[in-house]
Amino acid sequence: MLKQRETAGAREDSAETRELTYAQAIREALQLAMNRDERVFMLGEDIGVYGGAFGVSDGLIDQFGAERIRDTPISEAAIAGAAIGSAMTGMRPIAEIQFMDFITLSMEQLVLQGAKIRFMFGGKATVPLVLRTPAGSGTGAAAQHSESLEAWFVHVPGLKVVMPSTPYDAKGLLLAAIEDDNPVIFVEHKLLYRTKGHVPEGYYTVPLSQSDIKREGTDLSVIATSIMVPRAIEAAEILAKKGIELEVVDPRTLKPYDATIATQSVRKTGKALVVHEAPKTGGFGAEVVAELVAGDAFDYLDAPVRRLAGLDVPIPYNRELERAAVPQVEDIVREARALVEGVY
Amino acid sequence: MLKQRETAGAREDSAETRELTYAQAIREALQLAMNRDERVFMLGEDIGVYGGAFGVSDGLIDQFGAERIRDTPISEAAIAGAAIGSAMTGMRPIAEIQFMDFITLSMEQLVLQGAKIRFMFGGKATVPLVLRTPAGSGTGAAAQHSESLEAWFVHVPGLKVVMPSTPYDAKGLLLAAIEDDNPVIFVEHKLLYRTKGHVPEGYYTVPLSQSDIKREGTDLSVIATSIMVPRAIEAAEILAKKGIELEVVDPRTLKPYDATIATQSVRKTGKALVVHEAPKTGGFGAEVVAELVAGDAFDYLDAPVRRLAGLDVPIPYNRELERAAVPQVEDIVREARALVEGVY
Amino acid sequence: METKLKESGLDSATLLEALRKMHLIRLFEEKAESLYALGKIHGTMHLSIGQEASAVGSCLALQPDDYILSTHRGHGHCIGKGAEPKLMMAEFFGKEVGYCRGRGGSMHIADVAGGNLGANGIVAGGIPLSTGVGLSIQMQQQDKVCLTFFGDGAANEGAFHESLNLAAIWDLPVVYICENNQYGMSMSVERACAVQRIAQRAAAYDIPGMTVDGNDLFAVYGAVKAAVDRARTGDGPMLIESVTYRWRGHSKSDRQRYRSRDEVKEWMEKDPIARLEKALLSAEIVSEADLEQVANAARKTIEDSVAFAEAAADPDPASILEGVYA
Amino acid sequence: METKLKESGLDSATLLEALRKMHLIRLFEEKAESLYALGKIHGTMHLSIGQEASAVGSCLALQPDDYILSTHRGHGHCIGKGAEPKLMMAEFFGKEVGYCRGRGGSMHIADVAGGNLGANGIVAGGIPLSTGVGLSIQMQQQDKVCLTFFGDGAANEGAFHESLNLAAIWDLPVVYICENNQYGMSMSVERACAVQRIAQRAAAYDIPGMTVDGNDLFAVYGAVKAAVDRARTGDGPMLIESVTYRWRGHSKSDRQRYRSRDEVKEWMEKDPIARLEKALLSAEIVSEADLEQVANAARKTIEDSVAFAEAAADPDPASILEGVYA
Ligand SMILES: Cc1ncc(C[n+]2csc(CCOP(=O)(O)OP(=O)(O)O)c2C)c(N)n1
Ligand SMILES: Cc1ncc(C[n+]2csc(CCOP(=O)(O)OP(=O)(O)O)c2C)c(N)n1
Ligand SMILES: [Mg+2]
Ligand SMILES: [Mg+2]
Repeated sequence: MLKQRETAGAREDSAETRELTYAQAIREALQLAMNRDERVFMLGEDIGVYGGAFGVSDGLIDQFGAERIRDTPISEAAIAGAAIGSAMTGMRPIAEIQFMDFITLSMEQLVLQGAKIRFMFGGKATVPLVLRTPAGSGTGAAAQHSESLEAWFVHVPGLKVVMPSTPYDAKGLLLAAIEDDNPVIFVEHKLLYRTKGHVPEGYYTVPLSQSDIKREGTDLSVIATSIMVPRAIEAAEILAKKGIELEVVDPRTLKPYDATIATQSVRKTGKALVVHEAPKTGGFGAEVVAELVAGDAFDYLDAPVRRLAGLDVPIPYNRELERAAVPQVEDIVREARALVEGVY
Repeated sequence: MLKQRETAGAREDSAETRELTYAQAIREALQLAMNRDERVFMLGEDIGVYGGAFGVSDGLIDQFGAERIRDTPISEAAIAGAAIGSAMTGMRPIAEIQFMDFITLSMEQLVLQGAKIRFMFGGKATVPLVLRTPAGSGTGAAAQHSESLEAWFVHVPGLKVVMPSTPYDAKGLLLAAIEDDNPVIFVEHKLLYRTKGHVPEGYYTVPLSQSDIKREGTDLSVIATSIMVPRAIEAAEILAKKGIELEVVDPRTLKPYDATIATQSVRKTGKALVVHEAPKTGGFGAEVVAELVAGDAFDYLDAPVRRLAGLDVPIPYNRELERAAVPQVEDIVREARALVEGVY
Repeated sequence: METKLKESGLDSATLLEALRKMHLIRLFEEKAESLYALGKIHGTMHLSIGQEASAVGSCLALQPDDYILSTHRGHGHCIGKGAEPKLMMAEFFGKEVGYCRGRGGSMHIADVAGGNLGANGIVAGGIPLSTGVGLSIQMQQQDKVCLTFFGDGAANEGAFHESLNLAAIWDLPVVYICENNQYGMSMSVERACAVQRIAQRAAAYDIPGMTVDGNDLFAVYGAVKAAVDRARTGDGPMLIESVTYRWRGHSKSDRQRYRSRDEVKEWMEKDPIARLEKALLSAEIVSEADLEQVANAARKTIEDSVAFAEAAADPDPASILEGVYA
Repeated sequence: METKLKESGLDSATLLEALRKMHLIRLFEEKAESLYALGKIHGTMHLSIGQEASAVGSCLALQPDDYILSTHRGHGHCIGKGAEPKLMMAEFFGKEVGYCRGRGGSMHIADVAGGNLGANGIVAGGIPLSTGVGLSIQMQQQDKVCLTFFGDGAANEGAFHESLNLAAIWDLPVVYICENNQYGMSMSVERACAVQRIAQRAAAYDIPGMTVDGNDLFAVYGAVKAAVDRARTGDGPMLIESVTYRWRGHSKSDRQRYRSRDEVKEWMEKDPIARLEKALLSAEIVSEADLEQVANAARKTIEDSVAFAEAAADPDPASILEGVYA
């Protein structure tokens, strides 16, 4: 049995839950936020009649009009600038960068302006903005449409980084991000868009900077992000049949990252495996490991702490190579087992 | 006594060494490379008669002319593109981005084009380019002129990242980077430009992806990058008077990073402290730690592995705040001592 | 049309070859489309059906060792520059013998040996690269020219601006071809672009700009030839706007709510292939039978390319890291 | 000049206030320069001495709650928009009472309450932001305008292009002021910029462009006022090129090998302050004694600001993380 649970967030209005896809959950959050607050609006490429490259904003233009669901030219620096400038002066923009890869064109505005303005101005300006963007591989779109660049933003003081793995979290975290007065990079995974899960109808938030235990276990803590969360849970089910119980920890907010829950988990299990899709070298997993071994968990560790992550390779087009470039369920099973059984 | 040594690189032509500054050593490497290979040329903002924002290319235009020391408009995306496009078609450009902060404007070209072209094209193109850029704080230039963004590039397959800490290494690594057939991000530190050290006259290279032990010691391995290397050495001298011997390891090449020497060092000392200037969260230090605890060194560790790095804050203007934002010698002394004495 | 044909100075062999390439493009893409529908090809693709005259007419102005840089909608440019359809098809299938050893796929097909420095998944991503290619040609004093394709949408990216400025101040041998097919995904050029004619943007760099009928092979060829000649003699870059239309949706899934069926129909009547055929017929360069033969030969080439690609081997999974570094 | 003065419709109190601000700018910067030489101020600074008419003339066209976005060479814009020199000076000294609590320094002075959304260390960095500010004004239906300053060098950044296009298609109430002071650091505008007059680039966005003598307060005011009025009524953005000259080097250390002393001298003879004084005298709005008094008052203000700043407290080191997050 899948020992999965959902952490109730703040202000969960409705007890009733339905099955929604991750994409639908995000759309519902957008609708709720825009209904609730006139200052909230969206801007990005093809988010209007096209409905967004992945259909997330489908129909929103009919509901909210072209002023608030604002198609932009293909100008990623200007999209970021328009979001930041409007955020500084009373609006609460939700910008969309069509693929995370293209955020490379917005870096100056996001990192040198959006992230720093408040601090540089002595706290006298506020930049409440959310930048949504789909990341990840698995769609055969090759090296320039498959990036997972969250680690870059984790390294930028002033930004927040959120990466939901379930429809429930996607809705609640997005609403929390929109409420937040800081620039938040909200990273969605393309392969999760169609995954389903229970999502309450009303307005609720999942607090930022709070990890979640997605499955309880005793033998190994698997700290996984985004699509690696369902993959880790699947791996856990397979291993459970062999008597190995994985605990799956989902950080959900990567920045500011609170290591408390991962640390507690490792103090219980004594072992840790960190799993993400982005290339291993310099990825968020390194931060998770470094936080574990710097502190309270160190003395409880009885095995090396390992990372299972993307290879250091641009995402290849060929289906098999693409699959081989990032961790799959069987890879998690293998690595987890090796750590638990001490064959490393 | 400072137990510092210099690793001899490949093809060290001249035994004679002189004292040069780090800036002079870089300039000498540029001269040697351009004299040796017609395909090598430089492009960047104000590198001509102005001599570069930090004087590194001073005089080169007189020696090599305005064609090869090519001033550009303020167009960082085009600078990167011009470098990559010319590298693909027979030239060996050395681009300069005036401050590392401005590399945020070149990210798409560097990361989605330069780094991936070879792989995406099935190995059928080569992009031999060096991008030099000054990083770091300490000049009172505040948040938009003090970035240390090396960790971003460490996370990008296809790029190499080099970060010298001494004049000797600066010259030898730059020549190795220019010889290399891959895009190399060469990160110089503004506060190191005026530091002096022995530099042989002739052409020599320091191999990429080879760490260097800058000081031998027995009690704690300090793995430090760039300006933190001289600071760590200074801290070591202070602690040596108290009977604590630090071993200072300088990775020099951050990508591809070879953890062998750091691992060996930690197997000897049993303790590790990683020091860099960039903000701690998501920095290169996390990668160093993660590599240490994933492998052979794990069983030899007898204390938590710690990172001492920049605070998660944009670099402040005020002199004292600026100083407080990044590790200073006294901070290294304090942290090293705590780890060695077990008071953590 | 007929006078244009004569003025072009193109001989009949060249014209038939151009027609053959236009057929190859259309047939290659129609095949790719059906293979995708059959699940034989994954990923995404961007079809240039309806834009064949723009690609072929442009490349016709080039010498074999000139360079091009292309876009996500790049099959036409690739075939125009002389690539082998079977190696393109193999790439589409992700096979080891494909142009990119199966690593690139539709959006990254490059034929480096043939002077095609690659399609590009990034809108305007090739434009700065072309500046570097031009610089390289200039510094090596080569007798070459670089031709860069991009769309109307790309003309709103910062990279466009920086690159044209740089090419202009340095008189680089680069010809910028904006294929204005009326839309950047769902955004019409009227909504996205502040200027009526994209060619007008040449004025911002003090270089010549010109708008041509992109469905007229002769018009495209004439304009690009003049620009290429100019660039080759050191007179610097030029911006050409080639006005055309994409018949298909933006990529594999596009409900096309942003345009009307009538509009599409109207443009389909301006079919560049039919137009060229008509011109060749009325100039009595070919017979109906000749046309049939050209089309059939092209069809055969594409069918063979599919057979070739299907039979070819996949990359060895163990080779996954090859090519990350030189 | 005199007719322009009359045509401007500015009353004498306003004109004297403008003159006072121009003095404040020059004196503030001369003081900053000497404080730097004395080692009392660290970091770097970019002086706009010689460009005072451009900053003050532009801001004169604004209402108090309009916005500006400024540049690394921003002291003039800041004073022009009404900032208090003592709080600027305190920022220069890195003091807690400074505009940015000592976190920003010269390159980041912002007076958010006064509508100055900040100097900017990034060339063209403020331009995309201004697009957002304009959008915000438009969506909130506010009676405001946003004025963005940038240099000739900034006009070659991609951000310039994307932003002007966006502002143009959405008719945003933004006025773009390019202060062409002939150089971007060491690069002359002739070498860096492919177009003769930067204002010509307006044509690429189908918006009005205009070049004015940036050392003539009345010319600047007139052009900006027209643009601001136009933007305020919803007619969209405009690009104004204000031609001026920086007397000092680019920043603290600049050997100025890229220009001749004669050129600098020539421009110093076009001193915008002297010019305004002459106009006021010949229009008999002021006497020599009045002028003396304005200058003296400005001098006193700057001296007081130094005393204020020197006496002020440094930030508490324990507060270092304040303001990273809201
Ligand atoms: C930088 C960037 N932004 C967005 C996209 C997504 N995208 C791919 S093609 C396209 C439309 C491009 O329009 P245009 O330049 O006119 O070329 P066309 O597709 O019409 O040939 C968009 C938005 C991208 N690939 N790269
Ligand atoms: C993106 C970026 N590139 C380069 C620089 C370094 N830099 C600062 S000011 C400057 C010159 C700017 O020229 P211009 O826009 O004409 O303004 P001016 O200094 O003449 O007022 C340069 C190159 C920078 N700050 N930001
Ligand atoms: Mg188009
Ligand atoms: Mg200038």
